[in-house]
Amino acid sequence: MSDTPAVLSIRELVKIYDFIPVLRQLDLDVAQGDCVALLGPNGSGKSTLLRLIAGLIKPSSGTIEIGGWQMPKEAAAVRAQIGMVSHQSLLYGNLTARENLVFFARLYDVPKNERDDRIAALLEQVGLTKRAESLVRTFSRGMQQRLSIARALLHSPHVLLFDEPYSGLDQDAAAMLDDIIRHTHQDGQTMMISTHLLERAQQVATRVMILNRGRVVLDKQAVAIAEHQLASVYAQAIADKIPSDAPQPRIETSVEPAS
Amino acid sequence: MAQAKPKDFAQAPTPAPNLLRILTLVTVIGVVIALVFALNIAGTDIEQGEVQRIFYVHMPAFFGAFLAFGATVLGGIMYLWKRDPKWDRLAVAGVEVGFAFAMINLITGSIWARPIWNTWWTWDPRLTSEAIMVLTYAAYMMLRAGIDNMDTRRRFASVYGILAFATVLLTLFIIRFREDTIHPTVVGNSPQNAQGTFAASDGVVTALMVGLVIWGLLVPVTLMWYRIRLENMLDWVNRKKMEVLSA
Amino acid sequence: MKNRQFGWAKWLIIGGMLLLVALPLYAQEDAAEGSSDAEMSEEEAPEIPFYSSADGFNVPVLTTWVDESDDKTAFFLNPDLQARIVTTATGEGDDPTEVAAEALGATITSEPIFSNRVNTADGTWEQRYYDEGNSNVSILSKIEEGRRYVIAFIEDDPEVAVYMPLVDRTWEEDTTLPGIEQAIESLGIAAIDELPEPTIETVSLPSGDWESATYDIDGTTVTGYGLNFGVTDYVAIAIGDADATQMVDAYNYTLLGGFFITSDNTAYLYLGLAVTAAIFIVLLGSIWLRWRNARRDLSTVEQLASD
Amino acid sequence: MKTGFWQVTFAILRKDMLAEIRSRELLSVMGLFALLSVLIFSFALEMDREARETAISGVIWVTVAFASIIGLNRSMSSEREQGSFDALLLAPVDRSALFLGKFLGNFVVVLLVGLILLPLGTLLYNITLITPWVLVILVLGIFGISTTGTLLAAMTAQTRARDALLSIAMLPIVLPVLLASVRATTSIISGDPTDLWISWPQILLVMDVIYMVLCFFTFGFIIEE
Repeated sequence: MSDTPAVLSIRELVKIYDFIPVLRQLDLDVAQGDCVALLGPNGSGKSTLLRLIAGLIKPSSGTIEIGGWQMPKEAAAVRAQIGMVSHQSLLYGNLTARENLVFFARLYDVPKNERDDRIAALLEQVGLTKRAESLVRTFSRGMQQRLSIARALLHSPHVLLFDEPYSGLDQDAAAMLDDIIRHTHQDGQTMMISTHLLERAQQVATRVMILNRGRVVLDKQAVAIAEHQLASVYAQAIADKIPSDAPQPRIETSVEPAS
Repeated sequence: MAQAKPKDFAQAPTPAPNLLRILTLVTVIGVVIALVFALNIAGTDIEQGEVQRIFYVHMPAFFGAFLAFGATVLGGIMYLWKRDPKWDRLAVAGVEVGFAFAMINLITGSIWARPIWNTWWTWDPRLTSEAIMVLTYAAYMMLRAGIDNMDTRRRFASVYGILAFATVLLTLFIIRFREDTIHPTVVGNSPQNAQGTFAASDGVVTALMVGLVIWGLLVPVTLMWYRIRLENMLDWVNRKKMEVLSA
Repeated sequence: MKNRQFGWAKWLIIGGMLLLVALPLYAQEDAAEGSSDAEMSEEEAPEIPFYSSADGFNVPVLTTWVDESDDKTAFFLNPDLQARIVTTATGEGDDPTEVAAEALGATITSEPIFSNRVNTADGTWEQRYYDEGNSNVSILSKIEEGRRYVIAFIEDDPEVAVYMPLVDRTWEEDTTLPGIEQAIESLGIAAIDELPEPTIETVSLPSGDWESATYDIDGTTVTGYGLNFGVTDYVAIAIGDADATQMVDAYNYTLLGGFFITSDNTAYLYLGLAVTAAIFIVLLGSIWLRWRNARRDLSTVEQLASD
Repeated sequence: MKTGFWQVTFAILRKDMLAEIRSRELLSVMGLFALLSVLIFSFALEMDREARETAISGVIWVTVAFASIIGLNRSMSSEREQGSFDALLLAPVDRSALFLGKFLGNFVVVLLVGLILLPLGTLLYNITLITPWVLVILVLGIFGISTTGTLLAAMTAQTRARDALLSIAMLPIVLPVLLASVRATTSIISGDPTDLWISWPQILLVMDVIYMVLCFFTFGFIIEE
């Protein structure tokens, strides 16, 4: 992995939903400038991991540290370091693109004097300058998704999270999105992308991580996987049995009497 | 198969502890004593006749409901604070037991009203607010049933259980808001227009106190204990199911 | 910083809820303090002892009279005043006069000197008045729930004649004088327009504040007592010199102080208890049923797990 | 690190108002409902003046309560539709500031509906409803309805039978507020002396404070996952 210090580090992360462990004792370090592609079948815990990092859900145990701030103790501070793009646009259809961005700039406390410049720059970056004054509900999926990226970048987050960003996009829109993601990454943005699309993942990612049943089953630099091997690596990784010596979640047992 | 028990897992069901067995026995004896006091020892009300004895169940039942719904508030607050599901089990037990007591209160009141007020039901403020109270807790149970995620269900139920107590307080205070009620008061003075007030003589007070301790305290506590055990059992079964499914 | 904030928030919630729970106690104390002096003195009034008949009616016990009641009939007599008051119940079709005569141990042979029906707050009463020479009899009866309830008063003093009629209130004024005059005319003592000017006083009796009017009719003293009771006036007419206030009070105390009928409503009591039991059984049954099903599920799951 | 409390509150209020001015989605639906409701009541209850006087406050408040349920459902589900509520939760803001922002938005809209209702009632029922004290009661009552309403709408929006459940869950809990409001309004429009009804606005004020405190602090528990 990279030598630069970790901007995101996760220790012994466990998330249990209705008695089902979704994430089991996950450890992870993401270095500054990394672009992690998070792969795995449905229910492997990709989405849960991203939502945990974003602070949308609380971990059952374990810690998440971003830019020196700890989750869940300093949740608000951590949230300020995170930008998230999800498969939903997270935008208000009845507002224009600019109004949406102004609203979120207020929420994230972007200084007033920088606000207009930042919004203009971001609209330019995602190619929506011309549509800045149109209502978001008139936008296509692709445009909404691009605006979503602008929204997530508003407050210059340490880490940018993409949760299935390509879902519902056609080829052209996905390629356009890819461009933006690549450019953003080249500007030095640390990011994590969860997706089903292996080729796209390999194109943008510097690091590939495969999750299965709440565990990391593969974690490699993208360059270490030859161009056409990812599919077979992926198939092998999720087919493998969970190693029997894998660490078990260790959580305190509550001591209350049964009745 | 088994993961270690994380904090929100249920406890394996245990046989009833001795304290519960004793409490059950005491409660059963207590119910018999309460009935003897209500039916034999207390004097017959000269004006209302035998039906007045229903009051020794009717009024303590409200206190039982009050206690149980109070437990729901406590359980709700503690669950939101500690996030330990045992508090939520207390809350749900409180609602179910309190609901039963509120129904008893409502129905015995209605049965009493038939010979005394000559009607099964009247839209008296206190009766109306009590009926709304019962409906609120029915809504609580519907809300619980409407949420699949256990954690969400517990959180929402806790918040709603706290809010719902407003209707209990309303029922208690309605006489002060709406003085046109015909419902008699026992503590303090009945409103001028109250119908069916009776003089509390010695036997009446004793029977009432016995009734309050037994119907208003012993019976709800015992029932809630059983209900908590059941909820724990249900959580445990659920956990086992999930473990098998996710194994 | 997130945590600290939720810390004090929780304390605020708990403090608030505690305050809320304490409210009922406060409110009830407040209600007790709020009771006015009048109500307080009313509460301190001695409790009325009641005679309660097996036939479902209740009358206040006349404590200064001799009580010879049995379990079906209330019977009070006063040897000094030579008066008896009886309350009893009988079949709907029985003749009230015969019932009263039997209960009083008197013979009533004459025709009533006056009889009519009066609507009072608690139903329609039939009243009959007899003059049996030395004895003067007032009989009230009403039918309720298939039984005839009879209240009778007899006075055997040859010096006086006392009748206790009820009069429908047809006038607006507060005074009971028109009722007294109407009663005097009805009983055939004198016509209203022939009555002389009365001396009017107010008499305080345990049964209430009565207005008394004393007439001198052809040398005989006739005293009328009247009490305004909403739609009815309670009236007593005493002919002769003796003081009739005690009798007036005793008889009307029986009427006003609480002659009432409590029908047998034991069935409702049992219904209430049955419903209570049913609700508990439903609750316990559902707990038990769910417990049993959970047990069953558990064993199935455990079997699955071990396979 | 956290964004200022009031900045968030007013940002949300501004956003909601802006969206409402754009679409007039809430006001048109709620306003139309209010109009229909008042009309239907006046047709259904053919009344003389005296009966109207006692009925009008009930009609107004029932209409306000149901209109606010419609509005609250709409306002919360619009937050959920595009996952935009997640966007609010992602921001480094106080949960209670989110509540206050959403509450203020709902409050303003329902209050507007109430303000439309007053002249409407005055017109259709021929009773003067526009007096300073009725306005005070309107503000206090709608405040109480909106606090619990916002909280419960956020709650039921996450359940299966959301629309139906909101009315079932909300109506009994706002009943004390409705009761006090109806009584106060009836007293005021029938011209009773002030000391006969002045306790109602006081009771309303106390209930508003209690509801506000409860909802303010429990909202965080409703929206976290």
